Amino acid sequence: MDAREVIARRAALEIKDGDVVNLGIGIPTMVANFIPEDVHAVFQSENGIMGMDKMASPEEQNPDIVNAGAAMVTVKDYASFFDSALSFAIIRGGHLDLTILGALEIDQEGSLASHIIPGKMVPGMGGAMDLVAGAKKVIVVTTHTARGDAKKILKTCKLPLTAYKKVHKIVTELAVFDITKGGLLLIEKRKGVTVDEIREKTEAEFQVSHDLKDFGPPLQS
Amino acid sequence: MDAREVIARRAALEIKDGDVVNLGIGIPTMVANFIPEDVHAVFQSENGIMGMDKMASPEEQNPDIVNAGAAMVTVKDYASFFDSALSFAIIRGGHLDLTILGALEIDQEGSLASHIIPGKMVPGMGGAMDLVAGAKKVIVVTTHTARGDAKKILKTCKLPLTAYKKVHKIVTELAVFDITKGGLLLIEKRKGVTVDEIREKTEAEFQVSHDLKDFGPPLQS
Amino acid sequence: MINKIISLEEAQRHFCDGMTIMIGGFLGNGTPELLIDAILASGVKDYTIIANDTALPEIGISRLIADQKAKKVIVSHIGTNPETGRQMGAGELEVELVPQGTLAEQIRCGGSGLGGVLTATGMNTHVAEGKRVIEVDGQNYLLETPLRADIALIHGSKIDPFGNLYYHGTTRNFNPLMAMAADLVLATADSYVNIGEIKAEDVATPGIFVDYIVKGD
Amino acid sequence: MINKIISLEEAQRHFCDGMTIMIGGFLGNGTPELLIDAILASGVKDYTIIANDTALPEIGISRLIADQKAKKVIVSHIGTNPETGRQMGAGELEVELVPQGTLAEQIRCGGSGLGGVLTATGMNTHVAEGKRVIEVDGQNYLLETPLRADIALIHGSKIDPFGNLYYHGTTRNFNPLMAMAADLVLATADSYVNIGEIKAEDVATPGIFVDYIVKGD
Repeated sequence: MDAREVIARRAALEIKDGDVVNLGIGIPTMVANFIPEDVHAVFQSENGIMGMDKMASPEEQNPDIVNAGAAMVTVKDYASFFDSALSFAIIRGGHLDLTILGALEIDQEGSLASHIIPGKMVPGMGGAMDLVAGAKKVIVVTTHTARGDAKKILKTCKLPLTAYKKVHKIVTELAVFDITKGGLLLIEKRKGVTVDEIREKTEAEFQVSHDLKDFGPPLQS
Repeated sequence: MDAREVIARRAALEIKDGDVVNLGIGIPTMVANFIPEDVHAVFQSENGIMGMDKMASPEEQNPDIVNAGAAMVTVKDYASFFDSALSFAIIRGGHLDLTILGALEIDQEGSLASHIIPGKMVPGMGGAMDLVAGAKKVIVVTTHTARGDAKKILKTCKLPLTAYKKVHKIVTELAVFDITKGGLLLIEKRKGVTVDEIREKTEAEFQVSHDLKDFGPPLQS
Repeated sequence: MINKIISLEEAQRHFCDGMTIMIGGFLGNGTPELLIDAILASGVKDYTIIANDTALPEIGISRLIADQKAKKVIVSHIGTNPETGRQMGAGELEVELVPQGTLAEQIRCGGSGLGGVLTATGMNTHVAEGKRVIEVDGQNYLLETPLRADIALIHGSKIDPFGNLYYHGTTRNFNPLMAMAADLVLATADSYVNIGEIKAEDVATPGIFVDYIVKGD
Repeated sequence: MINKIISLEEAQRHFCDGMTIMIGGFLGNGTPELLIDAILASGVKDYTIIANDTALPEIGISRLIADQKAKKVIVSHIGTNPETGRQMGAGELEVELVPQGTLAEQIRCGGSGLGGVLTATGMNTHVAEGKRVIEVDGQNYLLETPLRADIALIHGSKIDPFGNLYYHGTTRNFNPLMAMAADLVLATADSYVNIGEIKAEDVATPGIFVDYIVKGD
């Protein structure tokens, strides 16, 4: 199983029945595919949907109904559409139980950098800054390291921040961290990986839970 | 013709074709009855209507469609309904060409007191403070004096203000004043009334227009 | 889908002394009369009402005023209900008067996670007393801060089991704003319809804001 | 009723160099392509675009970016249009990035006569640079000020001769907000319907905001 799927499957377990959820693009979008069948979450899309369903099949495609990545989607029978002001009133007003977002960097204080690499990649923050500022719970999903094993889980983010001390949890293909007032707490590790191996790939300092659990399929090296 | 009708008829001439207008309760509401037939104004009601028409006849009555005074009304075929946030975004955002309101006191600087007599009558400002702050043009309609000939057009309002320096024009049964940077300017007087008679009933100082005109039916004393 | 439908009796249990209650409607138009019944039946006291007005005698919020258990009302006007003025004059009821547009924006702020808005309404009047004045581009504005409630009582023309609301005519008014600005939201409607009967485009209050749908017998 | 309908040629005359143009849509969804044609045909230059994004290549606002006559864009992201990033990097186009919710509120302020809103979004990030921080109830917020434009270009699913607009699906997005925040508003629609075909409850943009309804051939 590739790293992204491991992450998406683990993150999907964070979604509770009845949760109102906004998923960012990339790995976060994949999370929707792995939610247990008995969990019914309500998905928001910041371009103006409450009750988004799934990618539209060729027969279902309607160019007037797209997600925040401009892909045509279907909606649930209880869906509603609205303008951007109401959409962000929902996001900023604490009406989202959960948002799951990607990261370029994340640090042990819960700060996140996800929208800009100065001089190199400047996509902009879109709705990400609002989502991290407004959602009741913020989970970052990311591969544990970047290309060339560059560390992404840092003591302090170096890139311009998308949010300051707003992230509650980090899910990678190797580890699940809670971000607590005392710093990072490793609560789960990938089956077959040692805590030391995680420490090697993590710049941030972290504590290890007394109740450390394993998750995911065993890592094949 | 009673004073209120004289005022309403004169004020009606201030409404131009295509104007978006909000009328307060009392004399302002009467203004709608006297708009020339070739003038088509769009009436807003702050409880959430654009395109209000007239009082509903018994057959037309629908308890879900009322004006800001809770009276059942009809709406034009181009009408729209909306919530109070949009209603006041329209009012405050400068999207009303004109509002016509009543007054307890009005002064030569264009300040208005219309919503409270401390210890005596405290109805509250409702939407009046928003209307005077937001409309492009504010016209106050009022009988020239209160009961017992108490003066209402003052040097400075004594009652708590509803708006500070926001009124553009005053229409009474005796006079029409423009409120200019230099103070009050009498631009029209009731047929059969002298400027001196108006001065007697007006505490505020005012200039008289070089182009002073008469309006209304001759005053019968 | 979670079942949100509760009875009037269950609704009563959500009220407690001293709470702040937002109530939708404009002079009774779009006001949840059934939930006013629930407040009255609950016997709750010392509560604060946030609403546009105190209605006209006999209907809506005026029934609470007549009951004399409210401690305070925050409204834009009380002129249509003489009893409110009487209680205010007699020192039996605290009345805070707020310009209607400011009230709408304060409730919108409360529901939208905003710390406040700047408005010209009320500048240089008694409404400005005790408020911060902030200059933007040479213009002075009052800083108006958010209003939230413990519970909001909402009424629509139609509601579906998800809680989506549709409003006929002028019944919308403060309802959609209040539905976002309280910790708990109870809603009633003229008509309880099936999922799908309110088109997604026509939903004025998305169902996620509604905690409980209250149905009479 | 005043006739608001004008041709594409007449629409072109409303553009001039250096103006600020708001354009509705979200990645091209709900964007008035016909009015983008009008900008291109008008030959106007050095203008500033306020929009959610610069769309994807070939559609909507990306056609203006490709034309290289804009001076600046104020948007929430440009990641879907590599050409915008290229021009920014080459110093050919000024790009101001604003959080999407802040952009929506700033435009809403511009259309609603508000002097600004306080938001937590962007606190302690580069977005906060140069902005006033205001404390309310022990919480710090950024003061975000209004955005207005000389002209707004709006697109609906249906429009009637009064200018009332109805939006299908996700095409609503920034359109209703921008329709309120410009000195002049031009609108197009997928379908031009008669008065009365959009129910009063279903109007998302009241026609009073629309100055001209633009119809192609």
